[in-house]
Amino acid sequence: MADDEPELPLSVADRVAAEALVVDVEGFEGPLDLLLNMARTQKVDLRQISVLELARQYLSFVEKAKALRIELAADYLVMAAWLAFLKSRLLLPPDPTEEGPSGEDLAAHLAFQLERLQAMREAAARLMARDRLGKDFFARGIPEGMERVRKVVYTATLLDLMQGYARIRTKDEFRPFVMDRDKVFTMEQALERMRGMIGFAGSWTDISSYMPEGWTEDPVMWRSATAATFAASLQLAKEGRLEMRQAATFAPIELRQKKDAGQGAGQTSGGVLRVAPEAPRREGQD
Amino acid sequence: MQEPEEPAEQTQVADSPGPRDRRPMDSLFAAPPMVEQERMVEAILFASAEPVTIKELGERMPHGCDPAEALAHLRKRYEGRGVQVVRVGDAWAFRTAGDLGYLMQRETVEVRKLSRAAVETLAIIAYHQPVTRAEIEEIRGVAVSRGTVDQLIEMDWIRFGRRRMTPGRPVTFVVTQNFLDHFGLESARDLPGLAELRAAGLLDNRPSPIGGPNEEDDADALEAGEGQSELFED
Amino acid sequence: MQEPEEPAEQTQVADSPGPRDRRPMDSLFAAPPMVEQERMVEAILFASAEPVTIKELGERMPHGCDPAEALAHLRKRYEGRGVQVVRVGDAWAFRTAGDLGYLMQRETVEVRKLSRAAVETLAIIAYHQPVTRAEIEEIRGVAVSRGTVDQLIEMDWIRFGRRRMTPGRPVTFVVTQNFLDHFGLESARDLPGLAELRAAGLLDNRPSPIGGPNEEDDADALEAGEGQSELFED
Repeated sequence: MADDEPELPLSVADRVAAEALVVDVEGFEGPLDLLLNMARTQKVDLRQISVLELARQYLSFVEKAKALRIELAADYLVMAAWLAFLKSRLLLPPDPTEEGPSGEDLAAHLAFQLERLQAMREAAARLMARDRLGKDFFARGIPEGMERVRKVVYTATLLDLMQGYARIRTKDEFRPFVMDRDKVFTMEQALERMRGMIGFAGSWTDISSYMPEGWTEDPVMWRSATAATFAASLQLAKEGRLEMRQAATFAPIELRQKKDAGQGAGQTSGGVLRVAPEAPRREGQD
Repeated sequence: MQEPEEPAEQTQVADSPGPRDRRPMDSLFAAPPMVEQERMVEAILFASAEPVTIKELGERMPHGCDPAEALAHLRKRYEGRGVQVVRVGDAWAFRTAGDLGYLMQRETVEVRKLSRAAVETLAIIAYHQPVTRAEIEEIRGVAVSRGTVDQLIEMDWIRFGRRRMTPGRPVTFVVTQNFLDHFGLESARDLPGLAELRAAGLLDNRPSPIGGPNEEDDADALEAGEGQSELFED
Repeated sequence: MQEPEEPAEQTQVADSPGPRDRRPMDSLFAAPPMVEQERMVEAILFASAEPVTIKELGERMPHGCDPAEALAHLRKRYEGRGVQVVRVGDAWAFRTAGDLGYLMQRETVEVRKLSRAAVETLAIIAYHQPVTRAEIEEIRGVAVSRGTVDQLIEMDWIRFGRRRMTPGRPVTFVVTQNFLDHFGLESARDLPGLAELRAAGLLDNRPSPIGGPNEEDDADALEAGEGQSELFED
């Protein structure tokens, strides 16, 4: 195969190498790897290799691969095209009108790339040949791991302390804040109470007599019960169950059962509410 | 960090001569000097994943070595050092010196609020000291758990005071200087009374239904004044 | 059945003093004598299979200690011994002396055999760091497979470095402390032959004169000139 290269007589070794390359194209990691391998066949310092020679070698390799119908990856062909270009640059006398780097510059860079790749391979080999942890030297076999100690620090402020003390000494009054409901007499409660009582109120009675027992001493409770009772009275009057009257502003409010009460909703308009025109609600507000 | 590298696959590294090849001494030659043997024992004990017996040392060291003697030298060398050669069963290993164990612990400190029971107990002791457990329980209205008292003692906020000269000679509790420091108090007498707390807006201002807790408190304070003086005697 | 978050009372352990309590020196007092500090560093380094930084030493030793000085003493003490204090990046560790590796066959960790691509990629990262994937590819003249990088990352021999401030902000790779530890290197500066390679200009990322086979890397290559020199700045 190598003998159809008249202008470039190859030694036997070169031919063997070239053949090996063709057969073993899969064994190379890309064109640069292949070029480096070819460069080594020149048996000179990579800095002195003939890039022209290298380009020829590579191009003939690609030719042979084609002849053998070996599929070459695209980058092998890109490299071939680039090397063909480089070769022409190196062979032709430099054209002073042409822009861009000279053939020598390009060649020098390729030589640099090859040298650098070679250097990295040697560095890798040296690295892997070093004494290595777990093989040549060793770490502690029974590492004493860091023990995690969880330490809980308790803290309290003077305020905590004082409030704690106050809590004990005022146990009965100290409690979480909630809306105080125990001194509130609701309208529902008042309604319930009055519904039960109104049936017995045949004649006018003061509204205060409907106040729940025990709610008249404490002023807070008294206010709440009064308001609820008054509101409940209004509701019952609206329902037509009772009648209300007030003689004058601030005069006592009186209630009595509506005579025909109890006849249901149809009677709603029959409720009579007689009050003094001015500010009747004062009573309930307070 | 070696673990992740060790996975199955085909393994053994091929890029250097087998370890045996570097063995400096052959069994045909004299045993290495004792200093060298000591180095060997040192390295083996260090790297081994478990304690190593004299017998195993012997098997691993070049022929003619005296692992027992080398070990004895090594033990001596590590005397008083940060790590020690210790015996584990009939084997030997390096261990951190006992007094440096605390270096091997990483503390995570978690700050928690003192429990309500502890705060209340502490408060009672502070306001009523010296006070017995029975008295604390009477004031709190619930039993005081042993854990609470232990915790406060451990925190160095309370300590035992004198025994009460009453039947059973019960032990009393008082607060410590550390307690005063922590709460920024000159003395336990400086603890504010309830009236002051209230005046400072630190307490709910609701009037108490039954009696005045304030007066009660004052009475305590009076009585406590004399008790607390004990704190400063000892 | 109580909730585990039950009040402090029960959880508090009262029966053993906290580890700190055993610490012989308090920060209020002078630092322990240097001999003692040396013991501490010895114990900490011995205990850890991983290298420990000066900072970590300082954090674990009592206040006022000088871990760097203690370490220097310790290093000296172990010179020529079966185990050595070695530097790994900015951390320190005990490792068995290299010449005794043959005794440790039993401990040998089998390292996954790396492919040639992985070994070369690793070397390129080590010698050219921080280096982008494009630069690695330019040097090797072939694409770097994802698997290769993944494998090296998984072994914790390489990691991502800073992004390069060039168009596309490519990520860079650097070697790890674990890499240094594995190969017994004090720092990436101690890589074998680094100085010669630099002197020969082989670590320069020489830009390709236009039209090279790897034109797409030019942008990176130009700026990458700093290469390993960055290593010496920080």
